[in-house]
Amino acid sequence: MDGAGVGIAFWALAFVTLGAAGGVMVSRNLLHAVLLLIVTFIGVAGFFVLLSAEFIAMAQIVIYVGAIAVLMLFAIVLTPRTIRDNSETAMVGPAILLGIALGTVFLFVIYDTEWAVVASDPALSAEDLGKALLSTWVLPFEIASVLLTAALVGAIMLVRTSEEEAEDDA
Amino acid sequence: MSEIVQSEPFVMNIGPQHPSTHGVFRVKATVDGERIIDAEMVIGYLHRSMEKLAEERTYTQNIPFTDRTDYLSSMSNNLGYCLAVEKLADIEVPERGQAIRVIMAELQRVASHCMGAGAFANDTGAWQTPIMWFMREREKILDIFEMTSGARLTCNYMRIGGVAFDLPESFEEEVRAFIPAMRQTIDDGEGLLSGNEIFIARARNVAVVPHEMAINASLSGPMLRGSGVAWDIRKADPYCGYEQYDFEIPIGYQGDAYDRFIIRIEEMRQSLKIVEQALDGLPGGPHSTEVPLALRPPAGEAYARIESPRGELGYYLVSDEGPSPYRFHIRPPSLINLTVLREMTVGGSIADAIVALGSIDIVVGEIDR
Amino acid sequence: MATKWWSGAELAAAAERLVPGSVARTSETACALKPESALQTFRALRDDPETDFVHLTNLCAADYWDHFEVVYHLQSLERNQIACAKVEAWEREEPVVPSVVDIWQGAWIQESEAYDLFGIGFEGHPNLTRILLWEGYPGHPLRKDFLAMPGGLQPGLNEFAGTSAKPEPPVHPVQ
Amino acid sequence: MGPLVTDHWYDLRDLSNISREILEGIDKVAPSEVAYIVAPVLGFVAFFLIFVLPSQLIVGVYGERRIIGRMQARRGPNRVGPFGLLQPIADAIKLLQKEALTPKTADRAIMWAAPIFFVAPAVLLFATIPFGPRMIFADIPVALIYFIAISALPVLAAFMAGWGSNNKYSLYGAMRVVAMSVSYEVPLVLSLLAVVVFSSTMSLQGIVLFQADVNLWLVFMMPLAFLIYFISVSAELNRTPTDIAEAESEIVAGYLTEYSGMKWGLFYGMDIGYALAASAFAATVFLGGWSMWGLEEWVPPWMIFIAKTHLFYFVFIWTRGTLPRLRIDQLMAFAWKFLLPLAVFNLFLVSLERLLWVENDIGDGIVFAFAAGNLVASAAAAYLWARLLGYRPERIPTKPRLVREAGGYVPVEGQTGGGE
Repeated sequence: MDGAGVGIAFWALAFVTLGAAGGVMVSRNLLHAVLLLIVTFIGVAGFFVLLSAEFIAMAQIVIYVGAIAVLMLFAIVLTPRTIRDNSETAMVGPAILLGIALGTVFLFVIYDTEWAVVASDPALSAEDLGKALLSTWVLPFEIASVLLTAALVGAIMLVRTSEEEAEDDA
Repeated sequence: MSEIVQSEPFVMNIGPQHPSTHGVFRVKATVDGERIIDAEMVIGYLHRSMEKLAEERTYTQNIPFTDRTDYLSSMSNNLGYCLAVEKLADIEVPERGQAIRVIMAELQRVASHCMGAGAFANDTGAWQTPIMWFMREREKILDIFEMTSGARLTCNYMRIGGVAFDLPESFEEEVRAFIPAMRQTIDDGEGLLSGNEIFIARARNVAVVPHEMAINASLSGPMLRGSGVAWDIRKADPYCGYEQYDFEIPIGYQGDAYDRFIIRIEEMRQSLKIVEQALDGLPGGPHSTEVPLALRPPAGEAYARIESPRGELGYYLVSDEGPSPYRFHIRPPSLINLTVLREMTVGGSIADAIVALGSIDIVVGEIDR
Repeated sequence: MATKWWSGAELAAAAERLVPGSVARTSETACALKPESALQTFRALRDDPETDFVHLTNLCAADYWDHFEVVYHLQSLERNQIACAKVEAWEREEPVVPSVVDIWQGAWIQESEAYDLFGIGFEGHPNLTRILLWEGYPGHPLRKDFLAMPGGLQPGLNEFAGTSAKPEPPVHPVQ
Repeated sequence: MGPLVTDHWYDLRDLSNISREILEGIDKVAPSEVAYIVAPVLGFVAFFLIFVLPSQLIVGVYGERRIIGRMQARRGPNRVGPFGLLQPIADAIKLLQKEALTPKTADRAIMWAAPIFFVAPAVLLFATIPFGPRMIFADIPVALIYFIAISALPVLAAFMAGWGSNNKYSLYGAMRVVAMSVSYEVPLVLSLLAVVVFSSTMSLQGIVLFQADVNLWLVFMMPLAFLIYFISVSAELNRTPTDIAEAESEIVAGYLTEYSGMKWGLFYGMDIGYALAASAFAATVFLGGWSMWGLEEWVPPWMIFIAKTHLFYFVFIWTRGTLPRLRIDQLMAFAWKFLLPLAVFNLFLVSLERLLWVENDIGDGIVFAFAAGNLVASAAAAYLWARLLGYRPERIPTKPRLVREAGGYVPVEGQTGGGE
């Protein structure tokens, strides 16, 4: 992906994503924060498209926007009214300090490593990803699936109504 | 809900402006998620206090009131009131008058059930299609009413002692042309809905009223017959010569919304059968007896009842030899059928509550009088 | 085959047989029961297989100036017979009648309506509130003296004459 | 398969020739940036003329109302313009000049943003759908996942609308739309996975070419996947029989209760846009896209494609006109207990056949045998699984009992009225 359009697209996306990320921290209403977080996720997916890694961009949207954002929305909607506003907490001071510390670490890491700028972008097609996943990386893939299944079963057990209550629901 | 996922119930108003409360009727439902914990009905939005007004008008002047209580079956209301006054004043109605009354009451039942069954299909979600078919046929009935009585909805056609005017000439062939088309529409409507799995899933086992509760809660009409109780005033206490006609009463299996729907559909077919038999044997002679305008029935009380499309419609009249009734009470079948609304809706979801309300087939004019 | 309409006397006989001394007055079409033993009589009428009045079709009230009457039309589906029973409440300000809600659940709405429009208290009624009118409504509309204008004038027909006063309370119609 | 279409600009069978000629002309004359900007504009205008105008306006708004009208024994719009064809424009103008209310207690920002967030993905969905051999906006290799990803966005917009309106009915609509879309996403993805496994490519152009090569549409190859796709998509789009998010009879208008004016108009218009996008996607994946067993050499391919889309869209209209609506818990149970196992079974069956086909290197004819086998296997699986879940339709009497005499309770003897 190169040419004039990419530059424009990159800066526009960067502006949108960082703006939304800032909005997440600043916004009073928790729900506004989650929606801005969704805009950030979409912005990050846009970056993946710019890096011509379409599969990961689509995966990003499906997983983050499609599932995790909905999960967060449900979490917020189900919490009672009082906890829902992003109000002032005493933790603002230490939070800013921690933020600055993390920021410096990231900046140092970015400047320290020299990025191997790839001459032509490798055709990372879904097929190679699939083959890689099921050949060299098959172990983490299986472990991840077992983990997800366990989480699924756990969730169901958590919410399952007890036996006799389930009877009168049917 | 299990003890981990805690959600506190809140009150939700279904009505008075709501697409499927069949008029200005409100259900204050306490809801926990989708399940209804408590349902309390709020009525009275359409209360015109007819019973007070009727005490200041003569017996004949009260007839237009009865059109406006159950505005979906004005002929049946007129018939009920006239029977009560005739019983009070001991007036004989000629043969032809009774046959015309039967034809009109049964046509009105078909028109009312068209509305009831169609609205019920709307509540389960078959949006507008079945009700449009039924409405197309109901229009023909209303045209027939307009041809005979001059009005489509509030006909004011029956008088004490018979009917206001005799049947126009083209009445018979108009009705005979209408009956096969109506039968075809009933089959279409039933074919579209009764066998449909989604309709069965939405209506079967929903809002079940066991027969003991139905009798104890003094329900009547399709509500009572839905629970398997074979009680129809046209058979139990025949009026206007119903004993001459051969027809059956449909009764249900377990008193759920689905049974009440198929009963209303079947009742339409039976009514068409009665209309045909009445038309075949239409006797000649006068259509009504002469009754003085300011009728003064002897002192006493009388209670007469008919099988209106919604149930047992009764009129309790007390006369003190004055020109106007001393006490005029209407037994509203829709209101009394609502006694079991709480038992039907509590425990189910909001969607079931709407289906339950649709299966009772209420008319708010009759509830609030 | 038609419904057998019980006369006042027949109902009085059945009531006396089931609960002796429960009948106050009988008239040609109805039989008035004593309020104190009314509940017991109604329960007996419902449970006795011979009378079998399981279906309370109609319950309404009537105001006869000197007393209120609550009219019950009881019906048996199996035996296809109907009878009319009454309970009278003589005090004008606070008329109280025993509530039959625990005998027939169908009475719940009809008694609330009678309370709403006539002001008859039904003791033993689970939630006796006004259903048709709103809570703060002054007075009970269906009472005879509700719309009485000053000077005892009554709106209405008055023999089609002008607005002469309506005759004083009529002779008791049900005798 | 040789080049279907010549490169001359006048060859209307593939409209991309014209746009390529225009862009090359501009390149000769102006700097490259101008062509860069003209290309999307040109593409959008072409797309609007051949797809949005006939489908969205004529078939979507006008056609649906007329067809449903005819199903309900009434005429449908025929007053505005010849045969009522200008009805959609009249609606739009009416909605534009209506006031878009925002309740005082509503969350203004979210309620304002919801329609925008709802409209954007509707147009994005058409980016990867092939209209012709070379007529495609963006032939990316992951087109299928692109469709699934973008179709998750309107769910969030609907939730924003429902939550922002701060009204009990809207809250119900929002919760229902999210709950239902999440649980119908899984069977949808699994049924499309079966398509990918069989045609071994995720690019929609690749799937269409695969179906043209094998001369068999995937709808005949895997009828179960097609059925599951149809049910899941109608659930995602809130079309009857699964339109419980805007169930008129229960929760007034669901998450659209507080919307009026053009905000509501956007939701209404884009509902049809999504339905058309889903139909276009189904036409591409299951009904062979623009290929029609060789007919595409004579008839322009994009006409074939649009005809198939409208055919599929008619099925949506048909179900909307006739079927009643399911309850939320029945829908959930149906998705998890019935559709999901069948989707997994279908995926297993198709991958087995694919393995058989590729390993032993049999010719393309075997595909028809697979199609027949799949049809039987799918029917058997669906029937047995329904029986397993306790679904006995025949024990539900659809006629009441007829009695001649009036009397008390008539007990039900013999077959009970019970059953699932």
